Amino acid sequence: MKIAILALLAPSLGLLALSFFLPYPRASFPAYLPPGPGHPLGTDDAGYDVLSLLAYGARTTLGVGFLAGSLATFLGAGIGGSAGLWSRLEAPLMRLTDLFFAFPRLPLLILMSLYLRPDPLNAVLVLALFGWPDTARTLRPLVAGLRQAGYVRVARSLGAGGVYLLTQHVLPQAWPLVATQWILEVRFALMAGAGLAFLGLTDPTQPDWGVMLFQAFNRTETFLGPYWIWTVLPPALALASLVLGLSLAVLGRPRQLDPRLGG
Amino acid sequence: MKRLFGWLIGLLLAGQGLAQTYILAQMDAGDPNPFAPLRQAGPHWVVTSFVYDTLLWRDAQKPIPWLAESWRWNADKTELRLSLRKGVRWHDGKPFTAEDVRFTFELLKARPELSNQANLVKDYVERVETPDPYAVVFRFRRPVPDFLEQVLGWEKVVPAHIWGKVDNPLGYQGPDRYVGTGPFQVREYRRGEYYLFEANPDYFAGQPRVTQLVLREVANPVLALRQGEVDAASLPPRLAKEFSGQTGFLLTPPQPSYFYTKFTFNTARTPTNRREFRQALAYGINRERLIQQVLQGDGIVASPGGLHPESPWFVKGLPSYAYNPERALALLARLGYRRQGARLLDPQGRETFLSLLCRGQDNARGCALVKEDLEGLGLRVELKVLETAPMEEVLSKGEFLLAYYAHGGTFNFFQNPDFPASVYKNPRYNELYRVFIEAKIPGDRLRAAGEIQGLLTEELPALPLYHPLVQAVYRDKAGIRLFWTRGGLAGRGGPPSFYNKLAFIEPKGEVYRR
Amino acid sequence: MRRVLALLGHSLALALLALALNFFLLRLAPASPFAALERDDLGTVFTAEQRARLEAHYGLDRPLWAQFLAYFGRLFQGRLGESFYFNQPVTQVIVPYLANTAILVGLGFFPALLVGLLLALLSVAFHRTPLEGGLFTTMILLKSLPPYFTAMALLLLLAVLWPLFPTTATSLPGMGFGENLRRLFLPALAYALWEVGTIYLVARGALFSVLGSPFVAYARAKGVPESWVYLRHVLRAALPPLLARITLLLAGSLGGVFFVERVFAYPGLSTLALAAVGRFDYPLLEGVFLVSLGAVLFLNLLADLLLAFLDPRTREAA
Amino acid sequence: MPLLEVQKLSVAFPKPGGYEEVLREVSFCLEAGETLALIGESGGGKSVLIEALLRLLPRESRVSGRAFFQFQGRDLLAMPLREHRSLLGQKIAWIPQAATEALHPLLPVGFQLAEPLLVRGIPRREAYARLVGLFRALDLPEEALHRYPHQLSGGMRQRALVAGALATGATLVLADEPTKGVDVLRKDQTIALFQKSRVLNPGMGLLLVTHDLPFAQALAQKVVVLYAGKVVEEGKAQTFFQGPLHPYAQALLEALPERGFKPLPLGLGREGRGGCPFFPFCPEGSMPCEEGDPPLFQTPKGRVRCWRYGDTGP
Repeated sequence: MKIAILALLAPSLGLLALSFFLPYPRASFPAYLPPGPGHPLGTDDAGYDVLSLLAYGARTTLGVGFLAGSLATFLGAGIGGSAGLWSRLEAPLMRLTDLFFAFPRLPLLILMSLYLRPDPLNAVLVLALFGWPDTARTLRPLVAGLRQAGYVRVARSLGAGGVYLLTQHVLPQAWPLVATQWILEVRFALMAGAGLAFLGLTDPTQPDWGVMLFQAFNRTETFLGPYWIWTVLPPALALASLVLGLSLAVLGRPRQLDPRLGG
Repeated sequence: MKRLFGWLIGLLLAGQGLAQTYILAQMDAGDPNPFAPLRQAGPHWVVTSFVYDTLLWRDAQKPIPWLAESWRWNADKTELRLSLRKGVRWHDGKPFTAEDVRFTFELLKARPELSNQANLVKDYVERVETPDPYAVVFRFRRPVPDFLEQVLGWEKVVPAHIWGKVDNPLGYQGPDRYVGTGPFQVREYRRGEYYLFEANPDYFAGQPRVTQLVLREVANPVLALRQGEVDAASLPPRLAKEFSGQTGFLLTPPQPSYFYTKFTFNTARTPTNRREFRQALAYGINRERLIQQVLQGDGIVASPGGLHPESPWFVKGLPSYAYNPERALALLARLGYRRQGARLLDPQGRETFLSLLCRGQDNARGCALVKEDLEGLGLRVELKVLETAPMEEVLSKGEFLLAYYAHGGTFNFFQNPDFPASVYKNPRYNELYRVFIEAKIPGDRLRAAGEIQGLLTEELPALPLYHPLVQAVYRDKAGIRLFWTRGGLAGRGGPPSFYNKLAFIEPKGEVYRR
Repeated sequence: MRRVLALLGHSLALALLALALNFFLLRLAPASPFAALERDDLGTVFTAEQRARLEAHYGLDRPLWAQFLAYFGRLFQGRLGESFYFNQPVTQVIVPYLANTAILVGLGFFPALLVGLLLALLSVAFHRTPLEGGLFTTMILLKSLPPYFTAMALLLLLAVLWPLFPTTATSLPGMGFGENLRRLFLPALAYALWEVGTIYLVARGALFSVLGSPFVAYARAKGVPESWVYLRHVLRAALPPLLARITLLLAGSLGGVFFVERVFAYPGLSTLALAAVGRFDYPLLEGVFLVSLGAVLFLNLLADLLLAFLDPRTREAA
Repeated sequence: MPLLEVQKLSVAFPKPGGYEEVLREVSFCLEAGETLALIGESGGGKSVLIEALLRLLPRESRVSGRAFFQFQGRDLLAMPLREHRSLLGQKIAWIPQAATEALHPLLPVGFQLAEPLLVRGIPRREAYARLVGLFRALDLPEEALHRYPHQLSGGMRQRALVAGALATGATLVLADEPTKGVDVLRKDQTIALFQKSRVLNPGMGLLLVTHDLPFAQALAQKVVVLYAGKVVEEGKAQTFFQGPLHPYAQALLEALPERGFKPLPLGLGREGRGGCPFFPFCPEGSMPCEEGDPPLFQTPKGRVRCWRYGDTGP
């Protein structure tokens, strides 16, 4: 299973590395050149070299995905953790999480596009905003369970403060699970990020896999000739392989807390 | 197999004009009622042109009498007398009379928000009189020769006996809101999907060629044409060429559309407030490459004067700002900009940063190319893409430096310079425009037009980039022959379209000869 | 009934909060619907007077708080105001689009639910066999493909390269049932493919958690054939929590429909929403948000009710 | 020909780096109409034996040995699964251990108990009639049939399970720790329950798995003692309860409150070091016990696996 995951993550990382060797994509070639010498993946509708677009696209897509995923995990762990630890906080924080779950994402997405200029930084904020409730909801019950665990009560009786408990006892114990959530959040951010781009809610001049798919989709020629083979497949497969790799990576990891932890 | 079958049926029925449906690919423009101020004027106008009539209409070349049979101006052009066509009936059978015309224009005068051009009616029209049931007299406060085409060619005449009872026409939902005089009646409107129009058998100008006309929203017109899901669509030439030579399909010659993409400067902000700076940037943008990369060659470079070559007031020989980076850098040098390696330093020695706003995702490609051109000169360009509403807000408030967007209406001049009026004020332009509007002798008009275009080319508040080429592809059914209406459907530089209703009726007697 | 009331109360509070948010978020956005009037697509410039009269017509000339009261007043009468762009009551504009989305979701989600459940049962019954391995990876793969890619691939394969289905998702007057089904087939399939993966994984998890319980062994010890053990015992026990989670899944899954509608230009709620954003049509946007919020809240409530009523143990307590 | 003859039944579960032996060559016979008590500390593999007979053990477990069933004299463990499954609920019935979880929480009690009959094609009305009779016999309210498990008390649920087993008319009934979790008060009710079921189905062979000696004494005719997965003693119930042979069995008896309440030596014995697994705790432990694992010696009062009963006699 490990090799499969690595094999699936390889193309994205390879592209990321390649981006440091290729020139920044410029629309300086004839449009729709099929894959061949000079352009291993041909050129797209506006004459950009698909390979360099894909490589530089990896920077934005992976950047936004991993950043948003990490931010979401951080927020989720923080809120979920504290909701689990301090019973007073539990009700308000979980109400907040419910609100985020209840509020439909589509309209919020559109609203964001009105307020925020569509650049990668805003995309990270928006995606993290959508991602954290899932981690909060997963972590809270587990942390609450930990709270009852013997040694945590002992530490508390010795005067250990809440924050100390959270950082010293709870999170280190829950760490393998937080890591799982991190992978899930990154996976969500990647998919949703590409989705944002496809809806035209991100900066289309910033090379990005979702934008490549969006541009290809917007062009009628994509459906008329064989162009989709080198304008649609590369970004889609690059994204799919990365997301698939992350999905498989999650499977092997612990989803519930180790029972020995008195969870 | 399906397409062959569809084609065979078309052939069989073409001759007799039996019960037949013709499907046009057309964007959904909302409820086909006569009044839709906020809705995109173009598509809504095209859809409703089949249901309602105007006093004047246009054939392939020029304005023609329509509901108004003939008209006469008085000497000083402050009075216009029209005699109306007789025997015309509304879809509900009631006769069309002068009272309908009087009511319509008095309504527009009272409620200018009902239609784009209604402000001209409010400003210029003093009174509308009906000496007899088929004669109308417009009395103007000030002479306005262009009124015929700009207003009478545009405003749809509505039945007085229906709208007279409506106190708030803008949101009126009564079923009789669809009553018009046009060649087709509204049979069904399925929101976001199609309009179903049924032929009006006793249309005054001729028998409609098909019994049912469907205007359908389609995602991909080329595929829809191939699979017979629509009978007609307008396409860029590169997509239309696969249909030329195919039996059963007809194509109109490629036509530069009255839409144009343009690059606008904020003349109230440094550094774009300097005329030479704007001209330098104009020389720095490679418009030929833009057409090649974005439209695969399907476009023509637009004239800096802001008018479409087909416009009667178009003036040739204006400086064309052809791509000339050296000239651009020379102009910038004269302003004190120095080139240092790959970067261009402004007179104070700082790097020159420019912000470029781009409206809508479909302009993103063009924006990126312009950004590359300007960066070629050493400028640092930060590009942002905005949706329509936020973009218009920013433009009207002047919170921008450079803007890239597209719109139509290049057949005619505008009241204010073709630019967010709130930012670029040019008294000389307004003076010339007034002369142009109120000139009585055609010669004066042409001269004024020439001066306006010269001024715009020199001052360059905005650099028109290109007009996209469009071409109609349609099935040969029921003898329908589409054509490009020069000047746009509604005469005043209205919506550029191949769907002129004349193509869908058998001309009757003297009214309209093909 | 106590629990149901609590649930209703909770959803109501959430709804009210969202309603207020819905109003203010739009009104404070940096754009106005009349900005487009600066120049319409034909270059015509609306005069200040025309703009003022339009604002008066839509009541935008009044202070914000007055508009807010009017907004809530209308809401209680079940009216959502008038769309600026379409000059028609918002409800009249939204209903056809909402119906289209509902049809698409119906055609896509329920088959996906059945197939997902069936495959989950199969992979639980044939646990640790290549069949389960194959099923599992395909489902994970399906979930990893961006939904619009599957939609585009279907459009390409089954409508363009091999014209089995129409490329246009909109209907035509006088379209028979068969023809309608054909035009809806590809969008529904694309949406189903996006949902089936998630449903399968959720169902598989739920079934496995039940598989270990003692009553399963007892069922087998009663000589109940294996198929009955899965269908009647395992599935029945897993159903309440499973259906609740799947209903929540449906609430969160409207995003998937979004992409499918975008690729097929299907006249659904999301197409309307995107268009309304471009024109910044406040009332229409509010209407779309309310409808999607209502759907999500209803589904959340349904999930809780399902959990309560399907399980006899909680039935009296509810 | 005994109703059930188990020969050298061994069961092992996979654990990292090999298999863990849970049952080692267990053999015993159960006659029709007889009640046999299988005694041993909880966790000694007793329940595993029942699950082995019912072939409900997980696929990866390793089961060897034979279990001849009087019905056709066929080996339960070797016959095809389909045929074995057809015996279950007809000829063989199971009274599961934790009565509370054995019943499906979302299905009515009556349906669950009638299922083995319905599966055989017996019409619904007749199946329910049979259950009603048994419910009345075991003084269970009739409408309990139409209620859900959580609406019944623990005792009622157990009586329902017994009724279910009896309703099948099975000749072999396997009862797993029927007194587990039952408080002392209701223990004699459970004893009465099984005595009544013996009356209702005199011909059945009842295999009682329990660690509750008084319960076994009250019901069983024959006793088999398991320790560390092996049979350490087998014999008639009366003789056993007067004086068990094997030291472990004696320790079990003496641990009872009425017999001195001596604490039971801890631990389940040393696996894998050859000698008698009970050696370290055996009061009479001597030399041979440490090296060799004693075989089952035949003695007039039953068979015992202890060197003391070697050829030298007690």
